[in-house]
Parts: sequence; structure tokens; C-alpha cells
Amino acid sequence: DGAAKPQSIKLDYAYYSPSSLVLKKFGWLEEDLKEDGVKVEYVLSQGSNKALEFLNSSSIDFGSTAGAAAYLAKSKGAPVQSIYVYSKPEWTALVTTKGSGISSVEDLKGKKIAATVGTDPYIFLLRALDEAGLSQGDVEIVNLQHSDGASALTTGQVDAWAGLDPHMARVELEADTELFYRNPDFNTYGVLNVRSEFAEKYPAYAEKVIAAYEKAREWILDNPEEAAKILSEEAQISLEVAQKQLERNDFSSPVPGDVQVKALQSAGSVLKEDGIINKETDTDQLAEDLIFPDFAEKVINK
Amino acid sequence: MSAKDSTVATPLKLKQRGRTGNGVKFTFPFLGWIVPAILILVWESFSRGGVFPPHLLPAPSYILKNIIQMASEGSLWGHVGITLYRLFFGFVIGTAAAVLLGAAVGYFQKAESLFDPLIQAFRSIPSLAWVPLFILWMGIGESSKVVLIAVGVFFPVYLNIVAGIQGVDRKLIEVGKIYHFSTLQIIRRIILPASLPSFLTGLRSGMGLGWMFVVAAELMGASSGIGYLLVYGQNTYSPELIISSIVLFAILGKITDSFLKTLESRTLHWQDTFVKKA
Amino acid sequence: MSAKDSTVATPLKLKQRGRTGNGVKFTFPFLGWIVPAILILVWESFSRGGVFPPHLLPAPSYILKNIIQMASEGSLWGHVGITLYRLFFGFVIGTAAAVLLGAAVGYFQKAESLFDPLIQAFRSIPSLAWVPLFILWMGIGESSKVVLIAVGVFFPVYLNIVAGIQGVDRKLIEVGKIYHFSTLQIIRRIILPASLPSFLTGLRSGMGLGWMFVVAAELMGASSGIGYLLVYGQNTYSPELIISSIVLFAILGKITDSFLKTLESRTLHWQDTFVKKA
Amino acid sequence: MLSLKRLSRTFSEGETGFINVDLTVEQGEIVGILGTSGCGKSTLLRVLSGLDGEYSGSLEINEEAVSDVNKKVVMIFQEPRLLPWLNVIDNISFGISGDKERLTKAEKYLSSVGLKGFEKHYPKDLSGGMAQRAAIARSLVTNPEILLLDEPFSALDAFTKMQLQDLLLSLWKEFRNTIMLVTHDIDEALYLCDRIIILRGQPGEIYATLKVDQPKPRARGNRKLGELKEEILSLLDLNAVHN
Amino acid sequence: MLSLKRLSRTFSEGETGFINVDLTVEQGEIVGILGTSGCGKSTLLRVLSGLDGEYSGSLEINEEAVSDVNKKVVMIFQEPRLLPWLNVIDNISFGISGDKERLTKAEKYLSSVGLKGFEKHYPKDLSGGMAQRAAIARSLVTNPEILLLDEPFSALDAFTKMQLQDLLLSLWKEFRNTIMLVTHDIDEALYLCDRIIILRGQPGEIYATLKVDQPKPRARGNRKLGELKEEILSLLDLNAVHN
Ligand SMILES: Nc1ncnc2c1ncn2[C@@H]1O[C@H](COP(=O)(O)OP(=O)(O)OP(=O)(O)O)[C@@H](O)[C@H]1O
Ligand SMILES: Nc1ncnc2c1ncn2[C@@H]1O[C@H](COP(=O)(O)OP(=O)(O)OP(=O)(O)O)[C@@H](O)[C@H]1O
Ligand SMILES: [Mg+2]
Ligand SMILES: [Mg+2]
Repeated sequence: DGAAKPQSIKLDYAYYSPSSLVLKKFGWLEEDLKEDGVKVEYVLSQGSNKALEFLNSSSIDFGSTAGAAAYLAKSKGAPVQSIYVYSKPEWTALVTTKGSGISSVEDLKGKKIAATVGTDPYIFLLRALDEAGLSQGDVEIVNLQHSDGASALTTGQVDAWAGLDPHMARVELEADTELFYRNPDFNTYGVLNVRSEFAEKYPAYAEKVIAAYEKAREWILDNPEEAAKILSEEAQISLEVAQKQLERNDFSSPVPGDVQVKALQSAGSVLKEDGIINKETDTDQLAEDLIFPDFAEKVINK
Repeated sequence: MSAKDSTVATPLKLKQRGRTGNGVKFTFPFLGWIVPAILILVWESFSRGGVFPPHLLPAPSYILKNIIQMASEGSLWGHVGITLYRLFFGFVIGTAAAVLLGAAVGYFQKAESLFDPLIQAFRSIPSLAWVPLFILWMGIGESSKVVLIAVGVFFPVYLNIVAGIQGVDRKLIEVGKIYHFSTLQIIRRIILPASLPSFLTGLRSGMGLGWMFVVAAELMGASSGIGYLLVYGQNTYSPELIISSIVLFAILGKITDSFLKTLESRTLHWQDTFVKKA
Repeated sequence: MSAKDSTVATPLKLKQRGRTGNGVKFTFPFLGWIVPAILILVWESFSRGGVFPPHLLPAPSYILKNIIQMASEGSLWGHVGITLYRLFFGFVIGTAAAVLLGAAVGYFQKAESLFDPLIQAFRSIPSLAWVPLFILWMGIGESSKVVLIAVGVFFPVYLNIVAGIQGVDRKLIEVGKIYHFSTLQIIRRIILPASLPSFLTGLRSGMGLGWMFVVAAELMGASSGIGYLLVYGQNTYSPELIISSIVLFAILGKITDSFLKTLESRTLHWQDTFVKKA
Repeated sequence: MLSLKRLSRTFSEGETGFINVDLTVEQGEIVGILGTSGCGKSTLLRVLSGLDGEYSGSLEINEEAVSDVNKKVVMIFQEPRLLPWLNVIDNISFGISGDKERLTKAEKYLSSVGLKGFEKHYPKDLSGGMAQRAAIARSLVTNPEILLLDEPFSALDAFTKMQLQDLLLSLWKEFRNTIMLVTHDIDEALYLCDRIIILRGQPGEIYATLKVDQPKPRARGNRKLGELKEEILSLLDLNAVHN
Repeated sequence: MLSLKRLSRTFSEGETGFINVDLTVEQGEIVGILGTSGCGKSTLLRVLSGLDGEYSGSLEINEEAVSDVNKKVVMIFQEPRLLPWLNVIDNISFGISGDKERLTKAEKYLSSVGLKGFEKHYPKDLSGGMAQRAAIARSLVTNPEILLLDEPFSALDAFTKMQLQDLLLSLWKEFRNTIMLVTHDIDEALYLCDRIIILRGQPGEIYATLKVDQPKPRARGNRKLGELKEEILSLLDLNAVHN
């Protein structure tokens, strides 16, 4: 089944996925694919929403997103599968400025909150609100890309922000902000997705990409200092911020499985209640359809 | 756009190559519907037949259903209202600024030398490039949205006013001078009406750009408006919402444009051109 | 914009209110530099004085340094090149389509009834709203960028061509008919030159919109181009990069515009208007 | 041959234009049209030229009904209508673009109408009379079978006017074109025309037709012409004021 | 009072326009200007009106040097120059906008020039002569102290022309305006003017000046005028052809 060969492989890189930055920096995948004559192209994703948009339009073959974002896209018919977990991050939380008087989720009622619709922080926000007995209609959610959300918060345009690293780590260190609500369980893992069509046609290459990602993951585990340096250079953030972001990432278990399915299922029920996912959708089944551990198992358990 | 000497003139109604037969002219207002109707039918059947996958291009009937549903739920009106509100203020402010500056630059040599190079330099900045700076400086509130829209409206209106004024037939201006009109009178009674066609073209393209900047403005952090619906659709991977907002933009844009077009044909009935525009 | 009957005419060089003193006319080309120079000086001193915080608005000298550095490192030329390349193809394609359709719609009644309503409906969609759909359908490759730019260029050019053709003085068209010109000859020898001013205005605003859509196109996922620099600057909180890209856009836009403006004054020297545009 | 039967073209609910014109013009004939301002002379020429098809009645050129501009007909409009983007020489050769000897021909007529030295001027830099002369040259250079002239010499001084009248006559002598000439100058009509038609009223109708039997070229002081002039003046109710 | 001393205005490197015009026009005088096409008559009027300031020599109106359009001067251009967006009545009242009796005045002149019934027509629906009459009405209604007329009656038939000449005279009788009249019609100049100036050449120069001493109104067939006409014709080298 190794006969089929793509002309090129297009991957995204994102500041919220340190592995992708390392991989791009060292060019391991290029090296690996050189003899096959397969080209490698990198595209920047500003957030999960962008990565999924690119996947949907076949602009990229592999995209890094939060699990819940991929799940949401899948529910709308996007032909993607999550095949690898690049980290278990606590990359999102609710942020406010010091002295804003907001100290709990309940305080958000009637407030302006920045978030990028369709991404993990957004879903995180919805779940937090849900937990506190609030709904989307009780607050005003301003749709901003992550980086714009960070500046909107620091310039007082919004009262709170559903943040994402590294922007969140940066404002935490550089500006007078605080994370007033954290919940690692509401983070839905950083997953690498593939276009279903690509996975069907070129399974061997999907494995090769996972192998390269594995290399990057191991390198980060071995060289946390240098990884932070790469992150700080690429994302133009200070070393401190980069270190903080890396600290909040757990690179230990790369194979997707039941844990992720469970996490997504509970996210799914909230999304369904909020009307973002269709009432008719079978959310539980959808989570199982999305998570596809075969490639990762094959590569890692080799 | 300028004035012509007045002479005997019979209206030339037919456009086709010189035919002037003395028959009756048939108009086909429904002709305009043929092409769109065919397109929509093809789209619908292709969507139903599965040629267009629904996650890329849902069927028109589905989109219609979606719009109707939003309208009956009531959420639609809020979005439409806020978008129109932003457009209106942006348009008014942008047009007012363009009229003032354009009239000065078009008429006074000094004003032109002083301001035109600067305005032209600013004009050559694609206004979208302002978005990040606007967010940085003014935040994402209503004011920055309205200003952005005004900036978008400003340039086409300004450009057309200046071109219109500078294109006014010198002969007609001399008529005003001979009757000892003041500069203001010349502007009001000759330059304004003579450059009206150009001004109206400017207004129409200004309105078009205004709509574009509504989108840009609502992309830069909004929680309501049709542009917000568009981004929301984009971020939640809902092509039906994307296309619904596009259709809404098209309908609203069409309405504002036909309003301006009516104004145009009302005020320009004196033009002796190839064919009446109305 | 239309033709005037030819009669005795002395050029009216001065624009100011009817003054026609028999002195020599002084031109102040440097006048245009006064306002920008003052603005830049104020900006520089305010930035140095700390009135403008550097994380919001760095000093012009710093921005200049930044641009020069990028230029000497060489990274700049790649970005400029790819941006110009996209603009060029988008502009050519959009203009070609606009000329073909605009000429047909402007001249043939049938074509107008068939196509104009559809084109007008599409026109009223703010072209920015296409971005999500374009990404969805065509991805973020070069082709979708070029097509987006072409769409942006198309409408102003189209609108101005149609307006120009329909604004041609009926009297001049009759001259062509009297000399038994074919439709094609009438278009080529009368309608084209007579609607040239309008066409050139269209080209200039088309180019302006082309630049805007370069930004839009490069916002939608690019790895090079000035628009990419802009997004990069935005994402990495580097106002100096944002402003540098804006300045680059302004410079390049100015260059393309003055190119078109030169073309305009070269081809329109026959116009008998209030003041020469050159 | 031109044949008009009960030809009418009206505007403003029948209050202006011309009505019920019956006329047959032979090949090579020169017909003058006189009439008060606004009585429909220009409208008549426009209809004859084929530019205005919304007439009623019958109009035939060489026994063919007119429904479009005719290859054989060229018209000089009441105003010069030069193309502002072409210089004088290009304006003059405008109607003979396909012609090989375009330039030679255009230059010949350029000097016939006394515009030598102004080849490269644009219309905006011409005097009123010069523009009119350029328009005359533009149509004469095409040498049409039927020539319609709408007050062609109105903006010219007496001297230039006479020169151009003679130019027209010499062309006619060579090619025997059919010519319809609208004019306000009675002397001019008498000097050039075989027949003179007088329109009156609003809408205009044919009020009188005069034959001028004198052979051409005529002496401008000719006694017979003088008598005809008296007759025309009396037809136009002008005698009382004039003599 | 108009006073011109060595007044010149040239184009095309001194090859066209007019040069060295010396002339003094008294208050209430009517001066006619004759000359071949392109000899600078319109240019002269434009300079006198103040529209064209790039002249050399000296030009004074009531002992004040002219540097701008003068309140006292109104000009009728060689072409009608009606404002296409105004109808006839609004065009006629264009120059007296501040006036209370605007409409009454405009209507009076409207019917004086024979345009009654065409108040609401737009310029594009007028005949050439009607447009010219509207332009005449527009300037006469302002009743200026100095009136410059550039071939005002050229597009009019003999009958209408005479009516308007008489209209002009009756106005002059009442207000004694100073009038400069460019014309190609020698009879017209003789009927109206106190003095006739003949320009010749390119650039044009004053070639001759004739006084017409007859009291106004004159009979159009007047013998003295006939003699003067002969003189003018011979000055213009026209005698040979004409008689
Ligand atoms: N703006 C201009 N640029 C160049 N030449 C000009 C300009 N205006 C007029 N002329 C020239 O000046 C000369 C005189 O023009 P003017 O209009 O005064 O003549 P005119 O005596 O009024 O002639 P006509 O009887 O034909 O109206 C002409 O040769 C004309 O070409
Ligand atoms: N397009 C039009 N619409 C309405 N009325 C018109 C139109 N064209 C001409 N007329 C009217 O028809 C009448 C005749 O006009 P025409 O131009 O034929 O007169 P003319 O005999 O040539 O006059 P002149 O000697 O003044 O040139 C005029 O009363 C004019 O107002
Ligand atoms: Mg006429
Ligand atoms: Mg003249």
C-alpha cells in the first residue's frame, strides 16, 4: 500500500503547537521525504479555526487544532480525523485585568468577553459558563482572533478574554492580568488532524508525518530549554513567556484514545445545548468517528 | 459628463447598431432574470444530486430556509439593524469629509497643491491595512468601526468629486464668471450640477466600498452584525451561514444601490446622452 | 467627460476665483510636501518625547530604519515581488473581464438586460465577504488569491466603463453613423476615446481596490507578501512592522497610481476642461 | 433620387417638428430650404439622413424606403461636432479611414477650406468659423452621392463664405451630387440652388416652392436673382421692413 | 468708456490671435467688428470681458485697468452655452438670480425672443436658433452697461434676425448701453452700429474704421448705408465677386 505517493505534503505550524515549530525549524520531515521526491510546505495557522478552514479547503493536509475544535468541524461535515495528540496542554483559561472586579465565572454576567469562535478557548468559555449556570445569551461574546483578543483585554476593550497560549502567558507576565478561572479538564488536548481523503489515499505518509512529530516531541522532552528558545524566536515572545507556555504542556501521551473521546463527548453535550451543534447529531458517536488512533499506535508501538 | 451645446436633438432610444426602424420597441424586463434563474436551478440540482458537497456548498433552498428561520426567530433583525446603523454613520461621515475636501481640492489650486499629494498617498494605502492599526489605536468599539467605514467611503467619493469638478467644461464656468458670480455661486450653480453625474457615480461606488468596510469592520471583533454572522459561520464551519450572510449583504447592498440609482436618474434627466440610464 | 463643440478657447490656467492678472504664474511643486513634512516632524518629536507610546506608534525614524534593515537583509524584495506578482495578474484578469463585459453591457441593450442585473447583484456583495467562501472552495493557494484580486478590480472598472459608454454624447455617435461606421468602428473610434476619461478613472480605482484585495488575499493565509508582513506584525505585537508594511503599501500604491495618472494625462490632453489635470 | 410623401416628424404632442412634406429631388439637383427658426429644418435633414427613424409618411432614396443611415448620404450638422480628441487633419479624414490616399485627400480639402497651418490644432484651439470649416471639409472629402447641409456657412465672414460656396459648386460640377441645403441666407440659396423650398409654421409645412432657372455658375449681382429675392422676401413678409 | 492701447493677445507663437489694437469706445456707442474667420474677433471680446487676462498692452474700462471680469460687462458667447440642466426659463433668469422680479423679467424677454411656449424645454430639445435666442435673452435680461456680442444672430433666419436687431435697438434707446458687436453680416453692422472696425490678417490687426453717421433707427434700404456697404465690400476685396 506504499505505492501511492502525494506530490507534496502541506502542514500547518502554530504558536500553540510547539512540536510543529520544532519540526518546521529542523526540517526533519523534508529530510525524510526527500528521497521519495515529496515536497513539504508549511502554512501558519492563527488558531484552530484557521487550521480547520484550511483543512476543509484542502489547503493543508495536516493541521494542529484543539480536539473540541476538530470535533465541532466534524459535526458540520468537515472530512477530518484526529490521528495524534501533540500535547495535553492547559493552554486556555479565562483572563481578566487586575482590579476588574471579576473573580469568578458568575461575575461574567452581562460582561464583554473576547474569544475566537470555534476554538478551544471558546468552547472552554461555554463550558465554564454552563457550569456556572449561565448561557451564551447572558454575556456578550466578541469574536476576535486570539492575538487581537489579548490586546483587546489589555487596552480595556473587553472585560474578560478566553485566552490561549502563548498570548495568555505573555499578558500574564507582561501586563496586569490574572487567570481567574482555570480548569485543565476543560482543555481538550492538542491534536493533529488529517484530511480523511489524504489518510485513505496515502496512509504510509500519514505515518511518516506522525513519526516526524514523534521525533519533535522527544526532542522537546530532551531539550526543554532549547525548545523554549525556538518558541520564543518563532512567536516573537520573550523566553520567559515561552517557558511558561511549555510548562503548561504535557507531552507524555501522544496516542489518542478513550480519554480524548470522553473529553469530547462531554464538550459535545454542552455545544449541543448551546445550539452550536445540531440537535439531531449523535455527539457520542461523532467523538468516536473523529478519534482515529490506528496510525499513531502503529508508529509508536513499533 | 460635461455640458454640451444645446441643439436640435431627437431621442435615440434603440441601442443596437444604428437600427432606427419605425417599429414599436419591446422591453424585456424579465430578461434580467433568465441568467440568475438558470444559475440557481443548476446549483440546486447539483447540490441535491451531490455534485456539490453540502459542507462546501449547500443548496439554495437550504440557504433560503436558513434565512427564513433566522428571520422568524428574530435574531436576524438585530444583526441587520446594527449593520445598517454602522453603515449609515460611516457613509455620512465619509461623504461629508469627501465633499468638503474634494470641493476645495477640485476648485482651489492652492488646496490641491497642499492636500492632494497627501490624500493621494493615504489613498494608496489599501484601507484594509488600517484594520490592525485601528484595533491598536481605537480598539474594537463602534467608533473605530464607523471610522473605518468612513475611510472606505471617503476615497471613491473624493476621487470622483475632484475628477468631476476638474472635468467641468470651462465654457460653462465662463458663463458664471460673465454673470459675476462669486466663487461660491459658481460652485453651487455650475460646478455642482455639472459634476453631479460624477458625484453620483462616486456616491454609488462609495456605498459599495462602505459595504465592504462594514464587513472589514465587523471582522475586527464584533458581537453582532451581518459581518459577525459571516465570521461566525466561517469559524463554526457553517457554509450555509456564510452564504446566507453573503445573500443578505447582496440584498441590502442592492437596496441601497437602487436607492442611489433612482436618485441618479431623477436628477440627471437633462443629460443628452446615447441612451437614457433610467 | 463628453465632447464639447469646438470653439475659440484660451486656456484658463489659474484656478483661483476668476483672477486673470497678466502676471507670470508661479508653481509650487514643493507645496505638496509641506503638510506631510509637518505631520512627520510632529510625529517624530511626539514619539521621542514619549507622547506616543512606542508600543502603539513608534517614531518614523525607527520605521525607516526597520524598512532599510529589511531591504538590506534582502527579505523585503521577496515579499514585494510576490505581492506585485499577485497584483499584476489579478489586475490584468479583472480588467480584461471588465472591459469585455462592460463594453457589451454598455453598448448592447440585450446584453444589458441579460447580464447587468446579475452583475449588479454580485457587485452589491462586498467582495471581502467572498474571502471565507474562496478559502472554502479554492483553498489559500495563489489561484484563489489572484481570483480574489481580480474580483476586486473587476467592479470599479466595469462600472466606469458602462457609465462612460452610456455617457458618450449622442451627437458624436451620430457623426459616426453619418459616416456609415459599423458598430465595431463606432465603438473603437468614438465610444472608446470618448469614454476614455471614465475608463481611466475606473482603472485607477480598480488599481486601488486591487491593492486592497492584495491585503485581503494575503490575510487569508499566506507565507509571503507585504500583507503577510502585516499579519505577522499584528500577531507578534510589532507596531513597527505593521506600520512598515503600511508604508510599503503606500509607496507601491503610489507608484502604480502615478503610472496610471501619467497615462491619463498623456491620453487626455485634448480635453477642454476647467484646468489641465497634468 | 429622393422622394418624400406626406412626411412628418413631430415633438411636443405635434406642436413642433414638421408635417406633410411632399417633395421629389432629382439626382444632381440642389435644393435650398428656407424657414423661420424652429420650423423643423434640422429635423427634416435628420430624418432624410436616416438618423431619426421615427417619422410617419413615406421616404425613399432611389426607390428604397429609408430605415437606417444610408451609405450614399452624408450630412453636415448645424454645429461642427468635431471629435475633441482628434486634431484638425485627423478630424477631416475621419470619414475616409479605409482610404489609401487618406492624407493627400484630407490635405487637399484642408487647404480648400483655408485651414492650412492648423493641421495639428485640436478643436478646442479653433475659432468658431474654423471649426465649421473643418466640419465642411470632413464631409466634402467623402464625396457622397447625397449631401445634406445644415447652415454650413452661418459662422463665416462674407469673403470665406463665398469661397466655400464656390468650392461646393465646383465639386458639384464635377460629381453632380444631390444637395439639400438649409440656410438663412437668401443670397446664398439663390446663388447655389435649382429649387428653393420655404417652410413656415410650427410645426413647419411647405409654404412655397420656387424654381431658380438660371444656369450655374451665376453672377452674384444677376438681375433675375434680384427679382427672385424680392419674391422670397415678400413670401417671408420681409418686404415691408427691407426696402 | 472702453480704452484699448496697443492691445495684443496671441497664440501659436504669435501666429494667431490679434495684435496692436488701439480703440476708444464712448459710453452708449455701438461698435461693430467685421473680419475674416480666425482673425481674432472672439479673442478680442474675451479679453475685453476680462475672461482672458493674458494680454499685453493696456485695457481700461472707465479708466480702470481690467484684470478680472467686470461687474458692468456681460458677453454673449459665439455658441449658446446654455446650462444643460436648466430649462429655458431658468437659463434665461440665470444671471439675475438675486432679483425679486426674476420671473417677470425672464418671461418678458422670453417672449421678446419668441420662445413663448418653450419655458419648460431643456436645451437638448431646442433648435439651434432657439438656443441662440435663449442665450440672447439670458444676457439682455441683466441689462448690463457694456454688452459684448459674438455673432449673436448668426443662426437666425432673416425675419427673426430683424426682430431681434430691433429688440436690441429698443433696449439701447432706453438704457444707452455700450455695445460691441462681432458680426459677419454687413447689413446688420450698418443697421446697428455707430462705428465699424474691420480686422484683417492672422494675427488680426485693425485695417480700417468707418463711422456710420446716420441717426438710429435707420431704414434698412437707406441709400447712404448702401454706399457704405460698397465701401466695406471693397475693403474686404469682395467687390469683384459681388457686383
Ligand atoms: N486657446 C487657443 N490656443 C491656440 N490658438 C487659439 C486659441 N484660441 C484661439 N486660437 C486661435 O486664435 C485665432 C483667432 O481665434 P478667434 O476665435 O478669435 O477667431 P474669430 O475671429 O472669432 O473667428 P471666427 O469668425 O471664425 O469665430 C484662431 O486662429 C485660433 O486658432
Ligand atoms: N428632441 C426633441 N424633443 C422635443 N422637441 C424637439 C426635439 N428636437 C427638436 N425639437 C423641436 O422641434 C422644432 C424644430 O426644431 P429644428 O431643430 O428642426 O428647427 P430648425 O428649423 O432647424 O431651427 P433653427 O433654424 O433654429 O436651427 C423646435 O421647436 C424644437 O424645439
Ligand atoms: Mg436647425
Ligand atoms: Mg469667433
